[in-house]
Amino acid sequence: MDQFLDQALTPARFALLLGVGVAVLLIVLGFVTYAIYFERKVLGWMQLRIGPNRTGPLGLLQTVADVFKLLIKEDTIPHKADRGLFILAPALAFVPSFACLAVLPFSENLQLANLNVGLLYYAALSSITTIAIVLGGWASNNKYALLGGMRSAAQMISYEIPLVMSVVGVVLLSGSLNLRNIVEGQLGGFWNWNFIPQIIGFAVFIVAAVSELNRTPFDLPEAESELVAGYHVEYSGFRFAFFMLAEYVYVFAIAALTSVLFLGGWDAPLPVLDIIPGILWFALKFSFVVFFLIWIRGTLPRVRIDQLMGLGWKVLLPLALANIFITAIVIELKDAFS
Amino acid sequence: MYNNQYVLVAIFVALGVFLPVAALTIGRWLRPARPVDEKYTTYESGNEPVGDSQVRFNIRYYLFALMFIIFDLETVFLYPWAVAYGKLGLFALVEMLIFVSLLVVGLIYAWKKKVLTWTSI
Amino acid sequence: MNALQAGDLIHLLPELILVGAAVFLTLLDLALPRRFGRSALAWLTLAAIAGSAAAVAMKLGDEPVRLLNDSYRIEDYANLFKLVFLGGGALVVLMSIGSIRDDEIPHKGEYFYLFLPALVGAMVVASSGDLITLFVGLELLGISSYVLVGMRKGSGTNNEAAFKYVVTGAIASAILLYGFSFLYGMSGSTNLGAIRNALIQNYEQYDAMIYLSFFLVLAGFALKVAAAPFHAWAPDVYEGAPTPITAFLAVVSKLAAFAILFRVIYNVYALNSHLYKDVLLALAVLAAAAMILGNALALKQYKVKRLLAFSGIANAGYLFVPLAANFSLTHYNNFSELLYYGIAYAVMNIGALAVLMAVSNRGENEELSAFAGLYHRAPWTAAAMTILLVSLAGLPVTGGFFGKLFILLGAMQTELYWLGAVMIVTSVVSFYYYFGFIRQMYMRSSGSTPLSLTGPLAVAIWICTVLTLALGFAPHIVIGYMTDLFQLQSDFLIG
Amino acid sequence: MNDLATPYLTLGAILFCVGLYGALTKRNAVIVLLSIELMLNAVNLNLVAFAKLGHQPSLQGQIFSLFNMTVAASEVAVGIAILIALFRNRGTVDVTEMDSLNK
Amino acid sequence: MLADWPILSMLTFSPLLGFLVLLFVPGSQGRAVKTIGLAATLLPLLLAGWMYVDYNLHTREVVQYTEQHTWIRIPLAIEGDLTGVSDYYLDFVYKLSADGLALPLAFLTTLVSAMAALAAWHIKKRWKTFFLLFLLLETGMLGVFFARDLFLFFLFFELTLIPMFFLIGIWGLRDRERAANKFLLYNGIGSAIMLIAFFIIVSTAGFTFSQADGNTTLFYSGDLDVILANVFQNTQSYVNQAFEGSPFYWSGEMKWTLFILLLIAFGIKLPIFPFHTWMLKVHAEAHPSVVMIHSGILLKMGAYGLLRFGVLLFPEQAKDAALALAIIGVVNILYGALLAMRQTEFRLMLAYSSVSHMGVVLLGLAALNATGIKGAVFQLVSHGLISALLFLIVGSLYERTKTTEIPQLGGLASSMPFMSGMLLMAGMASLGLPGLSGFVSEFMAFLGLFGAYPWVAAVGALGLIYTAVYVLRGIMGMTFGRAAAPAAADGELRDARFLEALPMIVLAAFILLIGIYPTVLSYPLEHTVDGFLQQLQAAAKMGGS
Repeated sequence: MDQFLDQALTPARFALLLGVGVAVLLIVLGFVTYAIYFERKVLGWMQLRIGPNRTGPLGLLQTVADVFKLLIKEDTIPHKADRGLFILAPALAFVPSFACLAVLPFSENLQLANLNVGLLYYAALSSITTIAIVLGGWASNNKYALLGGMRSAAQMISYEIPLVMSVVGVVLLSGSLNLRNIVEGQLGGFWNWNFIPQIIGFAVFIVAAVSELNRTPFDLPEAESELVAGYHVEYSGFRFAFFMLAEYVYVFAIAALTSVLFLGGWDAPLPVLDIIPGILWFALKFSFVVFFLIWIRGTLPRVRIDQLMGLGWKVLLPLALANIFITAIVIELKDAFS
Repeated sequence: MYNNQYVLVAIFVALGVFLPVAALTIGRWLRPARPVDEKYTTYESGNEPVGDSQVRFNIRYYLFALMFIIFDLETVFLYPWAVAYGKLGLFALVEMLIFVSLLVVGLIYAWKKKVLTWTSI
Repeated sequence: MNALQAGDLIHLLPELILVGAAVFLTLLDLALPRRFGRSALAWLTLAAIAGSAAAVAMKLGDEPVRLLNDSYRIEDYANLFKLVFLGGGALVVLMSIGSIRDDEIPHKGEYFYLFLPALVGAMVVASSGDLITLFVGLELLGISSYVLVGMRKGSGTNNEAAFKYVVTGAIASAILLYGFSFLYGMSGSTNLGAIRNALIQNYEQYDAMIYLSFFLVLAGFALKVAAAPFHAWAPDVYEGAPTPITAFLAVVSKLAAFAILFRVIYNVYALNSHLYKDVLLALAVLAAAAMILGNALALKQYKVKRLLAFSGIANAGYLFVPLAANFSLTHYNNFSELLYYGIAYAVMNIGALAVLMAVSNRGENEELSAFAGLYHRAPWTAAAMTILLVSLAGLPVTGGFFGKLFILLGAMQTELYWLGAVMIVTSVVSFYYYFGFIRQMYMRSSGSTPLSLTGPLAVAIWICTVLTLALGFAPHIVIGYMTDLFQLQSDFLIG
Repeated sequence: MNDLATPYLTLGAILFCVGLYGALTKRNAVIVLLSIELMLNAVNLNLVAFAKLGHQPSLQGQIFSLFNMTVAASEVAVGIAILIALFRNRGTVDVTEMDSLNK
Repeated sequence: MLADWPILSMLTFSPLLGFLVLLFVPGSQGRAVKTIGLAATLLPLLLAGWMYVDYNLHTREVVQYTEQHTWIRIPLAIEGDLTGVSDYYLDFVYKLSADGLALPLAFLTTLVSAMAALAAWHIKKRWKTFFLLFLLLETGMLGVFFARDLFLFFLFFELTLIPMFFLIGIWGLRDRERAANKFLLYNGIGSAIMLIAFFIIVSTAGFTFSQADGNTTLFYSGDLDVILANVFQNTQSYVNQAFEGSPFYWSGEMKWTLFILLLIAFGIKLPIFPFHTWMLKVHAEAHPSVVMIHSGILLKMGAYGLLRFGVLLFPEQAKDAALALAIIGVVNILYGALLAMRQTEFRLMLAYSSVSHMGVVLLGLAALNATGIKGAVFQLVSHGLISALLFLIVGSLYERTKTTEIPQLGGLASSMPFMSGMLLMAGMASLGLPGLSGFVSEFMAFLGLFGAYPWVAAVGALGLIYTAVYVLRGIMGMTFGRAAAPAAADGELRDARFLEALPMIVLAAFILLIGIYPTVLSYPLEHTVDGFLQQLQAAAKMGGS
């Protein structure tokens, strides 16, 4: 794919690229559909329930049915809402979530765009969604929605800082922002993976990532019990669906990113296991992260907002900063002794 | 060099725009439209909505936005530094330490001034 | 590529002292319980400034140090300016001590540790030989001053002034930067010397763009120094700001902008044989406009700070004259003209504002009438003010007189007779409003009680007065020292 | 200079002029600040375009634009902080009502 | 003997001795303050008198006293590249000298100052400040007459400005502040224009080269002798020779510009016709003792400057403009006299009369011959004395009657014969009665002009008739007219006390002395004016070649 991307662009090649894009889109949609199903199932098991089991075999078509329900649901836009922004917000939430998938390397051979600033690209695009959420909350002209939107904004910007800073340690180690290079720096067994030298960074990253996803225990923007769903309280039908879609696409993206940055990407945990294709290792790690996210949701209660902000600024940020310098100093020491 | 990489990125963005547009358009054909005035009122736990909801934001939000800008911009400088760190040597570390410690002073300042303590809902 | 080395930090000692002090003061202010007064911070600020000034003074006359490919230069041009900034800053701090009311400025600590970065900004500006460094310094100075102007949070006028200052400052920066972007585009470098060489080589190719960049840069700087016709913000901001900050803006900010304006104009444009005539003409026109408008608008003012703002605009015009006077066979000392008048302007303006602070009844009456009968209330202060005003008006034997004299002589030597004439005539017009103070002080009466000055304020006033007189009686010492020290080739030109 | 730069420069010029116009004429102070951002972004666009397509392409333009962003952000942050204080005292963000000075 | 001492500095700064003493006397001690102030003006009077006598003892040399020190030497550019010159300096030279022109005027200054200090006995408030400023002013005036360096001259010129501003503004009548403002603005503009001209002169003609161990050094200075040497003595100097890009050359236009600038600058002070309004206000509003100084000396500084820096530095231009100058002078005379006739306020009448009399000075200068110039100088001294005397009397009168309206002042002769007599005498001197100083000066000035422009002189002589008319009408009305004012009628008006009479007598004595024995003034002037004429001829020769 790499060589192919460096060649001159012809209509045929463009069509091929388009095909790749559509394929990814379909994969992602499929993932979302089944991630939701999976989440409900896992949560059910954790709470000693069964979870969805009626629609289709084992309830496998439950989410599909939900989607169709949303599709044919009547769409209402409140009179008091700001119509233009109200319509714009869900789309704006979705676009960056999907676009930031373009840089993720899935395996040695399966890589979409290979940008030299891949990590920066991801960080930059993912923060646009915040705007969409605030916009949705504001445009609804509803008190709950506004509160949800504002909370979401505060939370997202607060956790974006530790998120991007925790990655600096990884960048220091690999000396590149290219996600592929970052993975290549970790090849050769799990002891090379970044989560070991970067354990602080990894912890900060995971916590911040969960918060960025607005998932429990950090789901304050849409806390059903206090804000009756927060920023999307006025949304219905497919507009609502796009907020949800964006959220789950981000789950996909973050899981992939975690695998890439800290868990060695497609690298096998032991060099012996190299015979198993990289894409499978990647899928395994990816699935583990997704499961981990659901697991947290099933285990931890929602935090209070002041705890949330305090955690971000007073704990995670100093930790992330400390991590950067510890990493840098260790690198210097290593250089000095070798 | 990377030109085509960005073509791919552009395709992703285009698809990202295309999907909502297409889905919502299809939805419009499929979904019913039976407008009743009550449907279009703002939800306020079943009560008649009181006043305008686009109220002034709490000042806290602004303070956090400010903090965000400061530290987000810090990372703007951290990233290039981290990428080039291997070539820069020890003194680059010292320089970055000076830079970051100045910002940490800012963080301490905000902390002490109770900016980081959330008091609103 | 020569990267910064640890050893180079010693050259940055003056700046580092101030930064360190600012950090230390911040932490100290946070750590000290509320019941301790904050005046200790002020004295520490003063000590830091003194330390920094000593560090600068030790470097005077040394070989120029050029850090990071000439982007930061420690040479006599910069050092002399830095000394002026630090001196002015120290006087402003003196003014502030004990005269900032608790209710006026809720965060006294911040006042002082925001002041130091502003000074550092001015110093960086004077030292920079690179567009990026220059811009960062300018903004450090600017942003700190925005906050300082808006320090009185509860006062609407104060906030208004601060907001106006932010908006104009930001617009000025944007215009300036837009000009810089073209300079960069034409040369591929941000180093002033490299830009000059590139412009000389590529003149034929880009002449329109060169002129565009010149006018943008000039407009940006003119906004920063409040030269007419880009002056509209100055009176409002000066009036709304706390008085010491007004002094800071009028003196340190303005001189810092002049320091770099001089450097940029001469390094980039005026040494280009295609350009220099137009460049100097533009500067001369700007100078004349500032002198005429500033003095004309000051005539009608009865609010002292606005009046001094307009007088500051006029003074900006005077300071533009050495820039507009080209180097010629017999004229080579634009720098000492600029700096000498800069020093004189600094002391007389700070002094006048300090007196205003003393008489304004804690900021309640800042109109001319506050000076009524000052002669009866405080004869010595009135005498000091008289000297300062005489200097502002440019009458002998004061610093202001000699400052203007040198500038005029330069203008005459380069045959800018018309500009010299404008300068002299507008100076005479200025007599009217400067003597308006004198009329108030000596010829009006006010029944109120004797004026009491706080110690530091009195010290500030008298330092300014004595310096004004000293500059009048012994100008040759100062100017001779500057001329001996300053070597155009090594201390000023970049690349 | 590379002809490819022209569209970028034109866009930059348009942005700059729009920003300047907005900064000078708009009544709402927030929009004034936004307009200033627009001007600064025009500068960034110029710098980045020149860094790639200028007379002598170099990295400094990009570095310069990084500094610009930082400075622009802090400038506007301070601007809004002051605006908030002003709004608390006055209850308006209309620039045409900021005329208490010179009265 | 005197020449061994820095006598000029001593004289110039002698008033400051009193200034220093006064600083330490509490302001509440009114009597002590006044006494010290007065004493401080007597010291310079004595010195000046002594010098005057000493000068007259050996008048063969024009300049007998001179002092020179380089006060401030400012290095200009080190890196300039005028061929062969390595260093540039700007010198401020402290150079005083006295010739037959400066000395009489300096003596006049000290005399009028002392008399004015006596007249100031009546001021009601803030004596200390008054005398401090007064003494400062006297130093300034003396310095103006002695200064031989353009910058120094300017410095002293400005030094008179500020004290005068205060003196008018604090101790004047009701509209004093406007008067002070007007004074400041007009004179400020005048000195500004003068400064422009001086600057151009210094930065072109004020150079000296000096060579020491292979290095050539260029000094700029305002030293008048240096400038004269460059302009007149050295025909090959850079001032007179054009070369490409020369920063020194004086072209014809340049000379004309400078001459006109100086004419305007000093014309404002003099005052020449359209620029005279400020001085009316000052005459009408200032305290009489201040007006004595103002009318008696400050106006003379303008004429002095015009002669010294205008006519003598640019003789060619002066010659070409002589007719115009003469006409301006006549306009001054007629305008002043006509308007003086229409005044009912005595002060204003005197103010217009001053305008008229200063026209005579212009006439004398325009003649450009020995008689004319001497006449002009005579007129300066004579008018200084007369107007001082007149305002001294006005001050005393005002003290008593609280008015200076002529119709309300009738019949003074009965209640105060001495003062009326003095008034009469001053009036006679003013209208040029033979035997009094006014006659000599006007006679000489007109005689000079008749030699040059008879028709203009004839028209000007008309003005003399008008002068007689208004002086007689005014003064006769006041002294012998119908007793109109109730104040004058009730007989409470005392005649002059001793302290008032003394200065009147002294001034009158000098008026009489010059009228009867003009040699006392013309003797020292003789050689000085000869020197001037040589200078004029030298210039003419140079212009011809």
